[in-house]
Amino acid sequence: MAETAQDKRLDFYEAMQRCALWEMRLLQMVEEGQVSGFYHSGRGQEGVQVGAVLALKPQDYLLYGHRGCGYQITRGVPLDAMFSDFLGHIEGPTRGLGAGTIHIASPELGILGQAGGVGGTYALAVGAALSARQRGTDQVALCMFGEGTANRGTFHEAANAAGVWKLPVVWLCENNGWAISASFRETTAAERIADRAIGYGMPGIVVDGQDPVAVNAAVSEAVERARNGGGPTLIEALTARLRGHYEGDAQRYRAKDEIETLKRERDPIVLLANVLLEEKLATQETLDGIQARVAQEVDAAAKRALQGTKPTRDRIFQYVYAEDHTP
Amino acid sequence: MAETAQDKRLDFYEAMQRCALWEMRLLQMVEEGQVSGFYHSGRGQEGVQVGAVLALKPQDYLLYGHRGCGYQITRGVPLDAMFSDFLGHIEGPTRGLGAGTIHIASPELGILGQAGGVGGTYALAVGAALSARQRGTDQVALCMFGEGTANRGTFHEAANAAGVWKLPVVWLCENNGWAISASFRETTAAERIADRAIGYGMPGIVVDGQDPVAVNAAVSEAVERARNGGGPTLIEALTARLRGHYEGDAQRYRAKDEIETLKRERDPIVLLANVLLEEKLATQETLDGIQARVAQEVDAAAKRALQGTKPTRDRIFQYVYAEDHTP
Amino acid sequence: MSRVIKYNVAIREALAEEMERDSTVFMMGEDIGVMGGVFGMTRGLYDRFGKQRVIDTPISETMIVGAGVGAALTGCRPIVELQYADFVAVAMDEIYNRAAKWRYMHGGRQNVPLTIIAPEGAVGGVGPEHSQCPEALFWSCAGLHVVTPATPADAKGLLKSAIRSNDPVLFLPHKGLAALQGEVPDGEYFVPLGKANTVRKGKHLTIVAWSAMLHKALKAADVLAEKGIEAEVIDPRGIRPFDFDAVVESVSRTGRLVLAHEAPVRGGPGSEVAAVIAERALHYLEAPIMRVGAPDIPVPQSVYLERMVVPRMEEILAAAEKICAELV
Amino acid sequence: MSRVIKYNVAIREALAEEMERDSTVFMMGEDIGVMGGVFGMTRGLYDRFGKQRVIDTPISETMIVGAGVGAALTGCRPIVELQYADFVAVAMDEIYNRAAKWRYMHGGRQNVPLTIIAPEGAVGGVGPEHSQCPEALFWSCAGLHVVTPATPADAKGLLKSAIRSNDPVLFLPHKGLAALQGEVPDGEYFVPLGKANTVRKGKHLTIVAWSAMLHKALKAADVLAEKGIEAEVIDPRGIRPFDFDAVVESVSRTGRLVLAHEAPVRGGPGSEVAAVIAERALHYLEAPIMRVGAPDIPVPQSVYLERMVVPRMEEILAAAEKICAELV
Ligand SMILES: Cc1ncc(C[n+]2csc(CCOP(=O)(O)OP(=O)(O)O)c2C)c(N)n1
Ligand SMILES: Cc1ncc(C[n+]2csc(CCOP(=O)(O)OP(=O)(O)O)c2C)c(N)n1
Ligand SMILES: [Mg+2]
Ligand SMILES: [Mg+2]
Repeated sequence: MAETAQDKRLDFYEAMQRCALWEMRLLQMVEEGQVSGFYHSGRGQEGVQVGAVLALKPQDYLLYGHRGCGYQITRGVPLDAMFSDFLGHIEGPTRGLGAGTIHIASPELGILGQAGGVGGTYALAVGAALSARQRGTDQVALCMFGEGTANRGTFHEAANAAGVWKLPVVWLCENNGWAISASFRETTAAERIADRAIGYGMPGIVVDGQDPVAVNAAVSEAVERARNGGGPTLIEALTARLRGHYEGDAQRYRAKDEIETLKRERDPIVLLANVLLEEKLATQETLDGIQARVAQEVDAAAKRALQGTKPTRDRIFQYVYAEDHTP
Repeated sequence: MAETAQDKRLDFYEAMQRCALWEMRLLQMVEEGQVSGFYHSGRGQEGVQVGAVLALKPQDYLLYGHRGCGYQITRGVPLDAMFSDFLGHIEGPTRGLGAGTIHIASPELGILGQAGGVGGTYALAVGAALSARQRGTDQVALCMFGEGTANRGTFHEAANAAGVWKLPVVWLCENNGWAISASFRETTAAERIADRAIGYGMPGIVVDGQDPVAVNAAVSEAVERARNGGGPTLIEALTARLRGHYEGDAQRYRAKDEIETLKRERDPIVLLANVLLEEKLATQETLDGIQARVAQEVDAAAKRALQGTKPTRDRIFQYVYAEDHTP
Repeated sequence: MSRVIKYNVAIREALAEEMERDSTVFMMGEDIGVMGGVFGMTRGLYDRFGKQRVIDTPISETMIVGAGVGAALTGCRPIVELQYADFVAVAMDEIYNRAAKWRYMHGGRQNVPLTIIAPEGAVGGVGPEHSQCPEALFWSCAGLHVVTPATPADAKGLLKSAIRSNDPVLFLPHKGLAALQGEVPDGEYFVPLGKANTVRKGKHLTIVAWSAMLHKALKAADVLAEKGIEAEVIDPRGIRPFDFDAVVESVSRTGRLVLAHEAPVRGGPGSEVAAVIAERALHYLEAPIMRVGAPDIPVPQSVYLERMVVPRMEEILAAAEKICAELV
Repeated sequence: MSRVIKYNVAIREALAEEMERDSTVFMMGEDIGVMGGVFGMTRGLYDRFGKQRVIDTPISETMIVGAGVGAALTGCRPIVELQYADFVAVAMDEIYNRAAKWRYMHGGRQNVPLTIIAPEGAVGGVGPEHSQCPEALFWSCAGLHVVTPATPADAKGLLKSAIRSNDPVLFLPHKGLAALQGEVPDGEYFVPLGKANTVRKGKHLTIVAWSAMLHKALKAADVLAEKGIEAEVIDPRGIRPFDFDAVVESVSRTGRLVLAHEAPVRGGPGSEVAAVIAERALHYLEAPIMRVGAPDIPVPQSVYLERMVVPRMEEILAAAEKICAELV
């Protein structure tokens, strides 16, 4: 019998902890000046990221968002490699070139990368899905993005193409209500992002992003539909940004108690812990044990990463082209 | 009591004849080599263009499509000026610069112009409507475009902005089923373009584009809603392209009898004539009379235009800037 | 009389003065309202002029610029912001083909008094798509003006000229100069579009330096002076219109030219200037025209590597010394 | 052995050969299917390779190029078409920031074997947004290759190299050359990216001429020859990579340089070349570097006026004669 999302709850819990604890350690590096502050915290969105990424099969493609690193971590990029990248060390996936915000790609894991211009990956997801069809594979492309980014025209062009060609793409919007300082309501005409689905001939689904079980179920269904030739789906996950847009953001644009309320009521890790305890699927000790184990894992990864190496100047000239055509 | 669209049917008939007869004369000029062949015939779409443009008040703005010249003619650009433009004569609105496809603007008539890149005017309509609000006027911007052009990302960005800011814009899609050789169904995921309206928080309406009365009623309602602060509307008018994309288009991509059937069954001028005759609002003589009078008007305009003047070389250096900043 | 204020404050003053004076001036862009812009350039304007005139937009760059064109055609004098200058590529069609060509292609019956603000430059780890200096992409953009202020005084004076201009202007402040202090005249003043500024006189060589590079060029000139080389330093203040006469005149006296900009040398703002000088002033040249700029690569995200890409004062110095070798 | 075929047919042959050979090669673009492209460049390919490999797209240029990048990253070798080269502005972010920078910014773990075809040039009244030659916008585009074939042989050979390249290539055929006949080698062959072609040898002056201007340059060379001036004519075949060595070597012998392109002189492809020569080969120059191109204005829609904008053979001739005055 197939494992259902219900049975995976402890795994989800651990995966979310891994995202959060990794980030906590990273923020310490930011504070200590080892890493630049252009990091967009993912705190509060672990439910979406873990639930979604775990719905993929190994052969699938992932185009992730810029909010935190839950995507890459959950997909399996080693924690030390993640730190190395931010530290600008050659052991990181970008071999020292990236650092700060994220351009982590991992062809082996199907992680295609991220664009600096938000909304730059929609069309790439179409291309990856089209490529799967051309090559006759059953791969699916999962493309994740914020609700603010949903207002870029590139979404329209990509979603329409995916819809009309019935491509295996899953569009997953992380709606955290804010795009830097711009609120969802003041910048978006749709009642719900998912309302746009009908305009692209695909199902539109709204899901509680703070519940990884629900996200996982919705994304899994969409992934399977896509894999079986049923075409794309647009999923809107309602989630919460618990920190500033980037580190150091004073957030004057946000009501003082909004974040406090969200932290109290909408932290996906706390929410899942409560359920696990209530339904007696875990004791507090089990949960503490998971957290301690992951914290150790993170610490060890950070230590290894900190011992890494900065690149030499020649690195800046590498990787511009695959082939040298200097005449 | 306000005049209703019903009472205007004879005016609509005359206006449609003016578009069609003007074009017929233009095509003669194309054939005679006086005008380039990059003309996109509007034959078959007079119902939409006449019905829509006549729904505007004098103060309103018009951003027109590239299909024929029904928009500008109906809005009141003199017929001889229209010919002059195509002939590349200085008496035309572009003073000799334009010719071929259309960049006719008339600030007095609120005609803002057209972009060579289709879908380039959506955002301009948002800007014109925003400008009306800034200046405290009650102007409305009507933006017309083909269904193929509805797949440009610029539509998404503009429609969302118009929706969220509740701007006085009317989006009017002329869905003739073809974008050059690309059929609506094979390139557009939406069942109807109007289905996209909900994603931008506005009403979406489908109307028979071959019936200027229906178009006029729908556009009038949308214009009044926009004028009264009710925000934008997306209207999809179902219409028919009776000729090639441009002159000389062999249309191999189109089934042989499609055009014949459309000509027989969906010519908006024939359809309205039949109604007028059936409902005894006009006799055949009246209709013939109108046609003859308009034909004469067109002929006289063509004669005047043909006597116009080609610009001299200095024209190419004019109008690049409003002000000279050569240091 | 003058005051010393920051570059960013100078920009805010220009915006506020023009909005105060002319009710058809309004702004729109991402996060420019309550937040005051991600670089603080519009801080305070939202409180002062309200939501209707300082408009936060969706993340929709083609709409931002295109709506600017539409508003400019219909009686307003809009100022629109692209959050990072790199995003000119996102709205390239709207800038290059819409804003710049609309007037011409419609026979000159309309004006496009639009100002596009787009902060440029590398400022420490924001990566290949948030660090570029894209002005050279607009060398061929007839119909557009393009300015790159290097000082608070120019930031204010050029921006006011841009807003008053009846033609579209791309105004590219440098993010790295935001906190730069400088003298600014009291009262209202304008810096004309397309007029170069000879910041330092000299007779041995001409250094034309754009934006942030101006300050490095001036430092290089100090060092050169100690070695007996007197560099003339010119800030061209942008690329369109370009004050070629000023550069030709200077080179006619110095015979030597170094062009310095933060963008890559290859396809950077200097190439067109070098080409014009090689035609108009070849007979004055006593040495090759040198260009100083970034290498022909994207800007890496890592601050550590970014520092190896952004051209430094020492590179200007080296270029100058190379072509002045026989003078010392 | 060789055959004489049309430029357009040469392009079709390249496409067909590569699609035949490699099942991961596929095409997408507007009206390239049943219609065979608005310039007939893909005629017959739809019938031969089917709907799945010759894909008609919606009017969605950012998707077309972006999806090309996505497919290129995932094991395909896509060829995408922008119906007019002017539309590079519509998909500028996808070309300039996505296709070109993806490999670098992700640490070189992926390749982007993408070909973008975009027909350029003025061909009689298609107006300011359907007539441009935009190659110079990509001088600064590290990560991209840009080629401009002038002959049927180059059209085929360069396109095949572009498709086989593991890096993105912007292939810009000239619309006006579609029916041009020319010799094409029999059998499979490739023209390397970034290698200039010295089409005519000469000792008095070097003319570097891009794309359609090559043919006017050759005519000018004929006329010059009658006056005793022997012009060397070089087709650079694009701008990235650029064969600067070939131009420097030629100028080292001739001492005179004319650069000719259809794009405006201001910001056109010639400026970077002039700048490099003014640095690397200044001491060889016996006369100013001349550039021939369109004036600094948009291309008018009227065919009558367009003819006054597109540079003519006579202008190359005049430029050449001006700098060769003392030779005759
Ligand atoms: C094309 C583009 N425009 C603007 C930006 C600047 N920017 C980066 S993140 C961001 C907000 C994105 O909001 P949303 O999509 O809701 O994602 P979130 O940050 O909430 O996760 C903006 C405006 C950008 N990187 N790219
Ligand atoms: C951005 C852009 N892409 C492509 C074109 C080429 N083109 C001109 S008209 C057209 C088809 C437009 O179809 P539709 O919007 O349905 O209007 P119709 O021609 O049917 O009136 C195309 C692809 C263009 N002018 N601009
Ligand atoms: Mg958000
Ligand atoms: Mg159509």
